[in-house]
Amino acid sequence: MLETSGLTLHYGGSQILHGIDFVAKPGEITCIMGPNGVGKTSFLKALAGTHPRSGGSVTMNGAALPLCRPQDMARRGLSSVPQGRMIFPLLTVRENLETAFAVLPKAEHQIPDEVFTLFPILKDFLSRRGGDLSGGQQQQLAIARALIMRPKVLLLDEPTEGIQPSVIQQIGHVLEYLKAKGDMAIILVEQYFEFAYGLADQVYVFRRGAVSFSGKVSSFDKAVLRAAVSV
Amino acid sequence: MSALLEVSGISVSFDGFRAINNLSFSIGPAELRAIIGPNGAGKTTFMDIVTGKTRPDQGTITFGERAVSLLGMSEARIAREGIGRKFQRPTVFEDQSVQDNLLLALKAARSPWCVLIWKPKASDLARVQVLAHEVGLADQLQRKSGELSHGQKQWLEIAMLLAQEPRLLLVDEPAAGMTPSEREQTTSLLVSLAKTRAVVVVEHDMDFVRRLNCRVTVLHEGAVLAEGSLDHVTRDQQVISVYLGRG
Amino acid sequence: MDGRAAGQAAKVDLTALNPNAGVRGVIAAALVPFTLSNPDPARRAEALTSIARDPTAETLAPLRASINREPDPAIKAQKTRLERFLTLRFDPDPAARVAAIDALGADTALDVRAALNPLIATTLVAAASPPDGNIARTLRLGRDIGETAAYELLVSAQLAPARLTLEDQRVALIANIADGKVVGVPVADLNSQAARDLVYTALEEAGKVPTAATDDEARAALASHGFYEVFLEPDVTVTAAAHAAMDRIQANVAVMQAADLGLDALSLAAIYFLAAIGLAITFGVMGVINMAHGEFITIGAYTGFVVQLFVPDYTLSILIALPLAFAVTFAAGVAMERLVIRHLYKRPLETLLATFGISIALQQILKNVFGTQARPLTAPGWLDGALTFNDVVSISYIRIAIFVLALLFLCSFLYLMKRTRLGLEVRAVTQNPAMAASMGINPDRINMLTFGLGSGIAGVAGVAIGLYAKVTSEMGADYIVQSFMTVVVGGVGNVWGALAGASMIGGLQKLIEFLNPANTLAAQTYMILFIILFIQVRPRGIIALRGRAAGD
Amino acid sequence: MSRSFFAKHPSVLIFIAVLAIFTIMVTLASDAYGFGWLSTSYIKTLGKTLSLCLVALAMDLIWGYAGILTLGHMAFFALGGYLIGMWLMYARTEEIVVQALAHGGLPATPEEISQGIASQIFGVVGTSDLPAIWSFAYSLPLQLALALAVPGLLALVFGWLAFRSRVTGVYLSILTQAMTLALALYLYQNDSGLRGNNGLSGLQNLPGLTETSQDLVSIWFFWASALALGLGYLTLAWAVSGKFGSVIRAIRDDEARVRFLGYPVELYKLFLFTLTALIAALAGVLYYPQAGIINPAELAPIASIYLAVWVAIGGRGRLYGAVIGAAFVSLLSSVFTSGRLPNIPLGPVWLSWVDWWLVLLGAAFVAVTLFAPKGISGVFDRYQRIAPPDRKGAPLGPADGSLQKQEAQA
Repeated sequence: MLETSGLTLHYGGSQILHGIDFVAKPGEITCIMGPNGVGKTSFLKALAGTHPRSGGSVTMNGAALPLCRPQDMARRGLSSVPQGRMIFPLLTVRENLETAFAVLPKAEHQIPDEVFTLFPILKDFLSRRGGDLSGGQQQQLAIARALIMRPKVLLLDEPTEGIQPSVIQQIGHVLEYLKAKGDMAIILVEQYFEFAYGLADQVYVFRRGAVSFSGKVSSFDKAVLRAAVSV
Repeated sequence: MSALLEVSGISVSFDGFRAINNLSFSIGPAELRAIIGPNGAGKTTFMDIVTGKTRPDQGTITFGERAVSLLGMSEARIAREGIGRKFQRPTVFEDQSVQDNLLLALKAARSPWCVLIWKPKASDLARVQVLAHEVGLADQLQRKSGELSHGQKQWLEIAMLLAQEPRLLLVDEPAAGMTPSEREQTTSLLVSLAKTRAVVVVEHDMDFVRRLNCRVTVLHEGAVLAEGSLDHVTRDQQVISVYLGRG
Repeated sequence: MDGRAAGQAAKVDLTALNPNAGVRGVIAAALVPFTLSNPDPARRAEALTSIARDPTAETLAPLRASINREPDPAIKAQKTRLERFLTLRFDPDPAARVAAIDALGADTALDVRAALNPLIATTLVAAASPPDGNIARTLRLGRDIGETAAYELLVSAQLAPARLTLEDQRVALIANIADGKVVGVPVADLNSQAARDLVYTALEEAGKVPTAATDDEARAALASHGFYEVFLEPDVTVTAAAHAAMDRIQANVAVMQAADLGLDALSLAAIYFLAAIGLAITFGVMGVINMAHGEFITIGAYTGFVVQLFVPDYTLSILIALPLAFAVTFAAGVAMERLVIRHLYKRPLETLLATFGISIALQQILKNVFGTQARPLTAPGWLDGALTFNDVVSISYIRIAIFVLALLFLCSFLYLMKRTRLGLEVRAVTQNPAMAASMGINPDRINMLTFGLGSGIAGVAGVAIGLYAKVTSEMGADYIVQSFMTVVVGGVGNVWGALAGASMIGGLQKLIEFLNPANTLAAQTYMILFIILFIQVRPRGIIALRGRAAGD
Repeated sequence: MSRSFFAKHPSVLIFIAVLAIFTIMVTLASDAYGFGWLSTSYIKTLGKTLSLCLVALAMDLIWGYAGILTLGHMAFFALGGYLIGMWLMYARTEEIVVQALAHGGLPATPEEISQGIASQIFGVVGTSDLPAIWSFAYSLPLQLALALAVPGLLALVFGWLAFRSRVTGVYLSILTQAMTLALALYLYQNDSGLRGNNGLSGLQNLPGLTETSQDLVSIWFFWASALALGLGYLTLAWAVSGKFGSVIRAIRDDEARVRFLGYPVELYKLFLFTLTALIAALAGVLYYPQAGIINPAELAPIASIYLAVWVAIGGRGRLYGAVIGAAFVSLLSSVFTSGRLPNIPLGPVWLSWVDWWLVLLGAAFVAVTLFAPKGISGVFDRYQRIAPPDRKGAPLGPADGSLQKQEAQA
């Protein structure tokens, strides 16, 4: 379980996040929604350690996490699928997947079959360069790469952005499968309302760097939630 | 009404990725225009092209009554033609005082020799004073701009733009990182500026765009998707599907 | 002999019995038929060598006679070849000589050229009308022969009087000073050449000094004579054939010289590559300007020197020195990264200055420890000598070894980067450090190891360079700017760029040296000028890649 | 230059006063005009140091203020020295040759004289023809004009090439270093027309002043150097105090932004590059007659890096910092390398200052870069309680990396 309380974040002099209280449980998909520029991605960055938070606390399974670097967060079981996918364009698909071995003991340095079951297309493209894949394939690669790290918390930042519907559907299935497995907390930042609504257990709606409201998805009326999220 | 800036059919690609795709756009001499669009729609690239930072692969850009082509001009030359640009992050010269920053931007000869022998006249100093007053920095003139708050830096940068006396102002996300009251001020400033010159605002925040109450251009994948009043574009099905929530 | 002096004699009285050339010729001619058919092949070969060294007309007939009876095919071929050389010079029948010349084809061997050269040797002749003999060409005054040289030719042929030198004129004038005047002109006025000429002419007219040619006379003399290059060889057909053969050979030699130049360029490129590859890693991959890179090269070379102090076997010592140099400079690099560079990432100019500080300190420490004189780093004996293809193309074994080493490095570097975990992590960090960190890769550790690797390679390059250049505390500094050039020209950020840059700079330098062989310093000047212009055209180098460093 | 200029920049007045007092003190301590406390060679060292301070000023202007780390300005310095050296050597040799020929029975002809000069100067590299580049060496005004024109033109052409294609940062540093190396290698050649690695010598003897003792000459050059430094300091202080200084500091901190304000950044850089090259050449003109000898080693790339070291140790971005750095390091260097300091016993070995001075300098330099980026003049800031604006660790220059821009979008 990942928990934050009063988390704040600054870029230089400007404050982006104003005290976020947030909980994500294993076996659940916690969705963060809201329009552009409200601090969703910044929140994920604060969690992943890519940009240090300026205040507040983060606890994972009850243990408080100090301010630490992204590689330490990765070792603690947090893996992320960032916006724009950020695969390594000049590495092959296999090499991209292998970068995830950094957090695993040497004996486990092999790509589990589960990855290819979830994303069969990657098996065919193992020796292609990551940069040569299409957007949808890159997205699958990025998710696969994050899964190999065997995370306790999985962060996904707009995985459907610029992706064709068939792949979106597939990503949806994967997320449902992972949720059913129940061994990781999934935090999903998403603007594609239908997609997010269909998957999420919990929802947090952000507005101008703060949580405007949150709760179980089932407790909201769909139309009300959509209106709240849109503009 | 003849257009001040006329962009027609420009395209540009980076490493095979088409950032701008046959984009046409025009703006009148005293008009306020908002540009919205999802991430990667080409908003910043569009500004880069107009200000000469990026050279388009094809298309034409003309500016002013005599319709001078901006293509092939250096950034500095385009700026001297009368196009000002405000960046997302405030970029003021932090090591220098507010007054120096404003003097730097003040409209005057730009060549090294002229600058070397230039001395501020009383009228220049008065103008700086007026500008500083306009953005609420009148009592901060001697402070180093690095010591200003984030919002003040934004204001200083806007004042610098005014000092340049541009005929076209390109503003990239002016409200980012501002407090609600600062946003309010920025809105009214932009609206009043647009009475005497063309102002193009790139913004994410719909509330902010709504308050600007102007024509909106929606960019998507490097081309214009829709144009019109905010209400008009927010009813547009295409806009809704790519930008407002795909649902 | 009882040890007493045999007597005193003046040195001049004691002359050795030195047979003159004529006598020797006679003796040789008499001996030749016997030795050429001596049953001992060694003796026959020896005889051939002695004939080749001092060819005479008399040996031609016995040589010819011995060819058919020669049992040894190698010696027979040698005899045939020698027979041609003798024929083309001494055979009375011009047709036979021409045939012998043509039979040589375009053989580029030095002895062939040596045999042909006398046939096309010429002398300069000045004469009022074209002389008899085999004229090679008529020289045009001012174009083929300078006026001064032409007039000297006339003087030496006693066709014109010598011109007056300024010194002679001065002496003559001084000799004629009387009462501070020379023929009425005050000495003080003789401070220009015109005045002196005038006075000298007056003296000539007075008959007090010998008449010397005036400019007009000299010009007339030149105009009334022709200047000719005349072959020493009287037969026209022979000289024509020899010329044709020489042209063929020259063309062939040019091709081979190009090949030789190519080999030279390749080995120079290998050296530049070795020196620059470490820099390509630290500068290209990490965006760090390491001015102390040259000192790492030096440290590598000194490591080799120290190893040789303890291990006298040169082969073994080099084998120990290579990994040891790597280890030493790797450690130095890691230490430097931890202590200094780590604090200066994203401030490339400051890195440049800080590493420069390290560079001068290291250089001085090395100087204090090892002294200023050059230290030897001796290559194993089997690397002495050169691989010789023919008289034109050859390459020394040590350069081949360096080339092989460079190749080895390229391969192992590629292996390391493409096939190992470390390489994968390095590439990931280079392409996107933030994402790599999110994958659990520690960028700090990778940066440290990358820097160590780049420095370690510099150490190995130092051993290689030390083998053929002198090892001084300043040797690395000589390579630093070149290495930077290599990296910048090649394109920052990848090993192929360093390879391309090294090839281009190596090739270019050799080419310029070839065009202007007198001056290697000028070659370097022109090369750097070329590079400055080249960067205008391709500011990102030959192989431009986007990387972290490319952003700057 | 109004009174308010000094009022606003008291450091200029202080500097000029200190320089004036120093000059008077040295004059009083000299052999020629004072009590002879300082040896003539030490006066020369001080004079040379002042010239070095002048070139450090130029370096500070282009690096400290405009952020362009050029590693080639000592080449312009040496070029100025070479060009003035040509006149000094020519004119001096002419006197000697004329004197020698006067005993030859006949008065010398111009041809004999030039022949004599050529063989005197170039005998050492095996020719006796005067190269074409010495055509104007007979005339002080012409050669003096060349001493400024040639480095200026070289800087103009090189700068135009470099800035036109927007070569910046370390690339520019490497490129300027390559230019210096090319020039040095060219001068090392015997047929460069400048006596190869022999260089030019005997420059301390002023033509026409054979009878004047070096005691006097040294103090004259000291005065000239002090005057040049003072005037240079005033001019540059005036230039950087106004809008020009504001523009070039802005170029240092964010050149893209300056471009968008409408300033032709490349033109500014070219202007600065050429201007500072001219100052460097002028300093060289003053330096080498005091040094007495110049050879291609003076152009070695390392000399220009030392120049950067002086400025960095003194403190970038303030003119007095450059002067303090150059004076401090070069004087200290002459103390340590003079061999007069006692060696320090370290157990069985002696630590010799001559040997270890460079190690010390290198280490000090690393320390300054790491821990005191403002150099020695940072001390003055502390005294005046000037604190830099708190940037929360953000660098002064343009935003490094698009990463932060993307972050700001989120």
